[in-house]
Amino acid sequence: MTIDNKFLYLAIILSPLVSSIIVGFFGWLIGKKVSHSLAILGVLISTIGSYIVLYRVQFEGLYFNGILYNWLTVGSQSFSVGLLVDKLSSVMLAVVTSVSLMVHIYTIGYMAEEEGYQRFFSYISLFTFMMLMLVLSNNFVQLFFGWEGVGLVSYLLIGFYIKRESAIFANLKAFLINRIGDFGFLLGIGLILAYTGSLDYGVVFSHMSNFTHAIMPGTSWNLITVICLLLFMGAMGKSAQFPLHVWLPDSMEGPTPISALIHAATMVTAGIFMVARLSPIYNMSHTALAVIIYAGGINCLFLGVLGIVQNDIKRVVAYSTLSQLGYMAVALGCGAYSVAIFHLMTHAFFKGLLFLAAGSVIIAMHHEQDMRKMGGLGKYMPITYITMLIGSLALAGIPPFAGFFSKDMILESAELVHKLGLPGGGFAVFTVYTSVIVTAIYSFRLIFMTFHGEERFRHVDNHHGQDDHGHHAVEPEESPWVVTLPLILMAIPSALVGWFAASDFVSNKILSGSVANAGWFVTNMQEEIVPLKMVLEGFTHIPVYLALAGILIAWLFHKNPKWSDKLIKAIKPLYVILMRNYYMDDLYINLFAPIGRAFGRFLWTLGDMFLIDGLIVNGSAKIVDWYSKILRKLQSGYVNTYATFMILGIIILLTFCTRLIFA
Amino acid sequence: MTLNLLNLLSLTIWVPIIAGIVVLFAGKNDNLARFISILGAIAGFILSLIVYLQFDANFSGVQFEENYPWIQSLNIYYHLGVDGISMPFLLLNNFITVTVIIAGLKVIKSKVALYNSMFLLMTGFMSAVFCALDAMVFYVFFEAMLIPMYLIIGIWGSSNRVYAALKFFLYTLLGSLLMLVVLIYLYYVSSDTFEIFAFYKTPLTMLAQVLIFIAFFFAFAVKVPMWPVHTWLPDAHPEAPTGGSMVLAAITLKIGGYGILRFMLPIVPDAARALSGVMITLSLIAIVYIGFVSIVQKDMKRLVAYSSISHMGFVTLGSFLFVGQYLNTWALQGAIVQMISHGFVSAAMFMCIGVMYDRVHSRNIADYGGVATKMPIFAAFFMLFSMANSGLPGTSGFVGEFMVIMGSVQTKFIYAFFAATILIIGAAYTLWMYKRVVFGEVNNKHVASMSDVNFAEFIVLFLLAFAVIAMGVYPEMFVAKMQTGVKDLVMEVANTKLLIK
Amino acid sequence: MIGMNHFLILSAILFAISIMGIFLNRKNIIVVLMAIELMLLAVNFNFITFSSFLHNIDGQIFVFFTLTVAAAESAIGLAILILLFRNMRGVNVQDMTQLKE
Amino acid sequence: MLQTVFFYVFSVILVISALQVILAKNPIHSVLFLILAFVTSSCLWIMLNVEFLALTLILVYVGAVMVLFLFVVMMLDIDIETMRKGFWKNLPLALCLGLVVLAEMVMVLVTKPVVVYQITQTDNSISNSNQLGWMLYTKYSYPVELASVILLLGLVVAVALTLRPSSKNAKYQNIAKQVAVSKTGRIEMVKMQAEKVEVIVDEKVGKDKEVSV
Amino acid sequence: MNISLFAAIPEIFVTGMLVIMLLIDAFIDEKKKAVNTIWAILTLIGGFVLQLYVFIPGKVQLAFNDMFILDAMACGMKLFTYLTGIIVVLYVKRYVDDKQLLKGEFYAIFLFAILGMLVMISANNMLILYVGLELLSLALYGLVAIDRDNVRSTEAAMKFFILGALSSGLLLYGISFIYGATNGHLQLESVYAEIGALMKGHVNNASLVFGVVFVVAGLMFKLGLVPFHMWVPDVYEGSTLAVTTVIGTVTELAAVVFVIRFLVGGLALLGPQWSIMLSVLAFLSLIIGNIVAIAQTNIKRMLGYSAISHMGFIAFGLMTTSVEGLSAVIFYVVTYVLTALAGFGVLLMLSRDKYECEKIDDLKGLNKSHPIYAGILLLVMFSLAGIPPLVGFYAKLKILEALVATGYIRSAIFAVVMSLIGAFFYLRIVKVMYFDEQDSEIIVADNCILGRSALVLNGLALLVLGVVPQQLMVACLRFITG
Repeated sequence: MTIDNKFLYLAIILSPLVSSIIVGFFGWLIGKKVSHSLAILGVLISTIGSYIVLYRVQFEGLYFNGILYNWLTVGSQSFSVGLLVDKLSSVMLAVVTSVSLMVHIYTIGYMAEEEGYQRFFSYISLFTFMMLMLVLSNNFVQLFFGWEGVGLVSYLLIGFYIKRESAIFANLKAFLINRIGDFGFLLGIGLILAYTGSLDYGVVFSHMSNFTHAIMPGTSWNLITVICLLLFMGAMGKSAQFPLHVWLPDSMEGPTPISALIHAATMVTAGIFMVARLSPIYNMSHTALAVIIYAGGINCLFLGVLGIVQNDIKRVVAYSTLSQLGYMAVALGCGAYSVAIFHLMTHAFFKGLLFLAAGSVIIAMHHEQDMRKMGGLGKYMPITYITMLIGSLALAGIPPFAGFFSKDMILESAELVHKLGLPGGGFAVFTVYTSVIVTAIYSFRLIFMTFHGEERFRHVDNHHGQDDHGHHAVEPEESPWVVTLPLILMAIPSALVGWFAASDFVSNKILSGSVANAGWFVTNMQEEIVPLKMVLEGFTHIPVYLALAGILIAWLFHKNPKWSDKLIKAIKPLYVILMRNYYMDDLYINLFAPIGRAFGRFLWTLGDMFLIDGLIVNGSAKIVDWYSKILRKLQSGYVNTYATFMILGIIILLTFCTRLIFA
Repeated sequence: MTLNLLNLLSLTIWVPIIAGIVVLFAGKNDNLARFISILGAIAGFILSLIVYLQFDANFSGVQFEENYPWIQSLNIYYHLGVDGISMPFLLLNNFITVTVIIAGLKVIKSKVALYNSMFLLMTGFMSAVFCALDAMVFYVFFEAMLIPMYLIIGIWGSSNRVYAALKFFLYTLLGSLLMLVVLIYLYYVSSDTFEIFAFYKTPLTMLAQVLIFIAFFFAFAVKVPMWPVHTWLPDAHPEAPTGGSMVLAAITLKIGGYGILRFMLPIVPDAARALSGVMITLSLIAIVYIGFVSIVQKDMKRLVAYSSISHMGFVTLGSFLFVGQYLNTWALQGAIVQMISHGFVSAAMFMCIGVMYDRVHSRNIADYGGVATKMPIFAAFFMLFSMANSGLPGTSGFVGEFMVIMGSVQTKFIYAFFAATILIIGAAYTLWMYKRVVFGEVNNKHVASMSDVNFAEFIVLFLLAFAVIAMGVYPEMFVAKMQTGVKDLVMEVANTKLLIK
Repeated sequence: MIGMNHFLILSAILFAISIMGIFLNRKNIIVVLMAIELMLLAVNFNFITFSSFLHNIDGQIFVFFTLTVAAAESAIGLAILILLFRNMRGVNVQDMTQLKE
Repeated sequence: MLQTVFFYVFSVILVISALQVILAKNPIHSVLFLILAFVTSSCLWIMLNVEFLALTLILVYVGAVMVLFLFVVMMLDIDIETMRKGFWKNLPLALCLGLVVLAEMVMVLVTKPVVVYQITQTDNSISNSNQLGWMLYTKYSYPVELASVILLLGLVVAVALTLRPSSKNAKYQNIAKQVAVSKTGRIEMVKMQAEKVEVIVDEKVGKDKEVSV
Repeated sequence: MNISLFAAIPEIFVTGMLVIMLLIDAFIDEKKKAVNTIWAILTLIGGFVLQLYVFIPGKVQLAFNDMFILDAMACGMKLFTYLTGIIVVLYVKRYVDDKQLLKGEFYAIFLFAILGMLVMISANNMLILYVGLELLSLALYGLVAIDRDNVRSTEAAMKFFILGALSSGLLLYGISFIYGATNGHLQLESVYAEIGALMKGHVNNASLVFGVVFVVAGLMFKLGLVPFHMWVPDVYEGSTLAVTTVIGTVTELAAVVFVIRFLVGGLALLGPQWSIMLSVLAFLSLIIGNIVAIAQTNIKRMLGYSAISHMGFIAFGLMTTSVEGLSAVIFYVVTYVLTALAGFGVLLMLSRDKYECEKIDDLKGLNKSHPIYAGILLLVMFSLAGIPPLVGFYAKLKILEALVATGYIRSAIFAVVMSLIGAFFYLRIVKVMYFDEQDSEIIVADNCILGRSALVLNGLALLVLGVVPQQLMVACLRFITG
């Protein structure tokens, strides 16, 4: 049986949308059960479809680039909503839909008690749709549509708890920061359109080479660089690159499934995907790539460090996401786009897994997220523990887990760039290597604090209120199967996917034709990757030991809690800086926002109210009024005065006239 | 070519007007008045829809032409017709009126007949403005609109309504009176005709062009409104009743933009080219400056009013972008799309605020909070419109802005740079307001007693939401009919008509 | 020899005097009325001068009617003045400023 | 020559009396000077062979209109002092303006005199009054009719404004009624009841009175 | 000698009826004074019909030795005068009853005034113009004073009288110069011809121009242009509403024709001179009229200032001296009179007994109690402000067109800016009626169906003429071109 391809694509895209709409509008009518079944069905169809597509693309050479309908015509140019099914998009499809499916299932358990259950399902289905639009688009407009669409859903979901002040603050922040990125993104699209006359990927790529040495009119900047940087600005927003990263930690205000799906596995990687998708353009600008390296490097190391000082379980994972996104960005900057995508994929699985597991812990802890109040949970919830351990190992890059392969590739790429003396190479090497250890520290700090040691949750804490006394009499227990099943299903690829995919990604076989790795990468990475060999060789390289050292440090600190106190005291100022996120939040919240408001108030009161309205509009009215009051006095009431005025009139006219006569 | 036995345009114009007059005399019977006005509005909409469907997108020039002598002693002809540029506005106008009338059904309890009648008259007048091919017909209806609007703001407005109504009236009258002189002048220089298309062919000296341009600027910039002459809008909107704000924002402002396209650009193209820098600067000031001003507004309607100014900045920006001799097609078409879209979005925003106002009787953002918990359906609609207002792709708000920004990159990158700041600022003021109003804890008893949208409100919001999404997802539907018109306009403006003495 | 201009200038002087009279007597209504009579005299002078020097009788006819009309006018003016007197209990003309501004 | 002398003599009298009209302190003097001015003008008109109008001026104007003026001025009780307030203050300006007007007029008349280039020859054998009469009743019959209407109007208005219909307070003698008087109408017998003395002390009234006092 | 009286039949009829009315009034019982009203209406209707009967299209008829002219303008304007007169009588009828004015005399003097207007309109000779003017003026003095016991009325009458006499003096002085300078001509067409001859012979026209100054001053007094306007507000305010209605409406028709006859019929060749003067006066009138009106609280006084500003517009129209300009002027005045009539009509309806609806605040909340009257007043105000689709707009439009056509673009711009200021106070009336809450009860006293329906028709006419002004415009053009 063969399914018509176009129908298949449509089914993939539209089934989440349809289920989202039905659940969204009629959720109140059809009840929770039908709602979640529908949502899951929608995503399931997508997932199955995606795998079929992936299969056909990879093994049957399927390629589709066509239009669905004509979106807009301007002059002689027309823009259509179209689909591009190639290797890159098929891979992304598979990743997105499978994580999404897992999250859908997981949500049944996680959200069971929550208000707005149907709304939640509607949102995540909608998200899936938007993400698919983003991934499958064959042009910039549609890309932007999906781009902003996922942003919207992210906004909605971060603020899912609409009554919670911190949540609705976080979602606004997330949206606005993203908008700053999109500002650049849109301008980049504008430049592309202005120069190539099209927004279709294919056309743009083919035309772009004409502008290799073009410069921006009125400046001395290289056009392509400017375009690349503007577009990357969008990626910085979406993929939370420094300094537009501040929204991501706050986004943890959303329910945990969302953190897994949107803020770890899929949406935040859209920036990475976009750069990979546009690799032909980026390859033309070394400057842009260098900038990406620097941005990624900063993320990778400096934001990773922040993960160490966090106590909120989700925040630790969130900072780790930032750090990993930094890895991907470095890979992009090194021209190793396929590697970035590889890391994207592995990261999607293990980071999704970590979040889901964290969620499972949170359920068990009755929505307590502070790790200082956990500990020793390993024996109560073994599945969660094991899966999370797998995730952490993968994250830390311990062979043979998936993360090892992708991270190792990135390290190699960085080294390669350094070796070739390309700009940013040194920085890249320094940051990626250092952050290997950082990664291990924070991920295992999390594991130890949560699952090992003292059962701190038994301490009586009063912040739950008086009527809640003794609620901890119930032991923490393993989450229901709808929660653990996704954990297990995610743990499998987290552990294994590297084995199967590593070589294909590095040789770019899996993405060939849609992602063009930089020339130096292609020429220098020609050797065949054999996973087993790689794992074995891994133990001869430094990174693995760095990671193990990190784990060791985490363990030592775990065993000697006083060490950390001492350390904190020793580096107090640094600690404060770290705790305050390098003051980046303050920069936005306490500097930019007030300045913007003050500026607005200034313009309003001075410009609008005082100058335009006060002086000009009401001022002229007042002048007329004033004149009116003066001139009415002419009518004094004395008839003689009236007569005098007439006589004066005559005299004026006469004088006027004599001038005429004698002129 | 087109079936025009019925004088469709005349019908579209006069059916609502006559309905309005009938309603006026329906007098005391409120329900009868409501019934007739709904019928009138829907009839108008159906007629305009027929026109729209019959409209031949590939035909260059005007269609459904009607030309009868009206006032021969002044050479005024009752000359109507639509082309690609006016077509969408005609439809928009009649559509919005339907929503406004429905929105007013339950809310308006005093002077029902007068209220509905004023709106029906407005519709008819505005349709006529969009259809007029004779400058004087245009002018007559252009000004006639002031009367019902003045009454609408003044009678059903809130506390400061008198000031607002007066300001609105005089502000707009100032511009239009100057335009009147110019039209008369053009009448003479183009050998005694008020035909707008005859004006296009009249050569003028640069000085004359600049002066005419300035007069037109006052007429249309006030309506749009552009930056330094905008202050009537933030006063008129908050004071006007919901329906008034909807019509004002959705259509009346568009007449300014339409006037620019119909009069300013083709009649004095050389002046337009020469002064385009100034106009663009003013537009950008409107976008950025007003954007910032919007952020700090405490009154929801005032905020949306300011945001309208900011969005209309895109219209003027798009209209005055040139690439060499030619108007920038992208930007120009974007300007039109932006107008249509803003018509839907701003009407919807005002409707939303009106819905809340009817329940709490306050427009202050500070008096709200946590509306979503009490009115989930409403909150969803409001979210959609807020997103559209901040230009989210997939909603109509995006398309126009996108096109104008794309166009301005082609002219000068820096223009696009400033224009694109609306992405940030627009989202900031809209969503910040949304956050303060809709999200959060319910913290006062007024909000606590709010009930979700009723049927009439639902219908209105649904219609608008449909339009917003339809236009965002498939703008081609709207754009297709205007292609030829835009092309004609670009060609018209590309010609110089400089008369060198 | 006395020419036409002599008479015209004489009438102009009368006219100027009447204007001065109106201007001088800001508060005196009666004198204003008299000044107006002077003005009419100047007018009549003009007509008669022209009529006489042009040998054209029409000017005199005009004067004839002016005189007639002036008589009727005086009657009416007087009637109004009496009314005013009655209503204001003695005519202090300065009180005649109820209508102003 | 004699004409010249007469012209100047009359002119001077005319101008002086005209000035006195506006300058005299007492309005009655003004009126009298005005009459003098009219009489002098009448003399000047006779010099111009306009006998009929000269006479009419004296008859109609001096005889009727000016007497009316005089009557009004005397009837009205005029406070001369307040009337002349601001007189001296206004004088310089008034003089200036008057002189400006005069200068302008004279300048025009002197430098660009009215040119008489065509004179209608009239028959000198007919007297001025005769001529006027002819014209009035032939060519100018229409204005004559109108003048009559104006006079009628003047009459109607003057009467309407000043004539008061007999009000009830006015005491008129009605002869017929007096004559037709009857005996019974003269005396009316009125019966009255004898007064009863009652002493009622109404406390409330008393209190009220106290309060009101 | 042309002694045919055919063309003058309507006037003769009116005069006859007038005299009969005086007689009837003298002998009639106080209770039957209503006959006067009916008689007045009959007179006017008779005049109207006879006027129609007398008129021969396309032919200029002369009578009374050519001193009486019946051309298209005369006929048209007389018809309008009769019509307006009838409407005025219908409006004031009940008011006059209520106020216990001298009914018989009121209508008699009113008819005198009408007769004066008719004479002015048909005058073909400067003497007749003067006599007609005086007939009108004297009647108006009488009318203003007719509320005998009212201090304000008598004061207004006195002021009107003094200033009117002064203006007549000025006018006569001017006429005397024109008479002399044109070698003794009074007949308008011969004055015109003579001036033509003078100019051809390059004879200096100094005294002519001199005369024109005074004539213009005298004429502009009638129109009420600044600085000859001072009587207007006081008389408008001081007179009883009925009289203000007469002065504010019908007389304007005659005054404008009067000015046209004088300036265009006789002195057209001096156009360059007098149009400059007119422009100055118009300029001042627009400023003073519009600006001072803003400060007024009395509607009558405000309408007085508004009249000044409208006359400023008319002066602008006259200034162009073109056919379009003059037809615009005629159109303007006709529509203005129609508009003002409706406005005064509403005020009359709202006044009763001792109560005079004259403060702007008296109209508060009128829309709530009497939507139809409020609607009519709304139309009036927007028409006065010149907002389409009301007829006042086309009046302004035509004047502006004439201005632009003759190159007075700056004047046109000035005029529109001033009418913007003017809109302010018209809007205030609308505001009071529609936006304010009623604070005292408003009673419509008139129950006469005729008066009411006339008012409604009058109001509708503003709208209908605003939509289809073509016929009226053509008529106005024909008045000028013949």
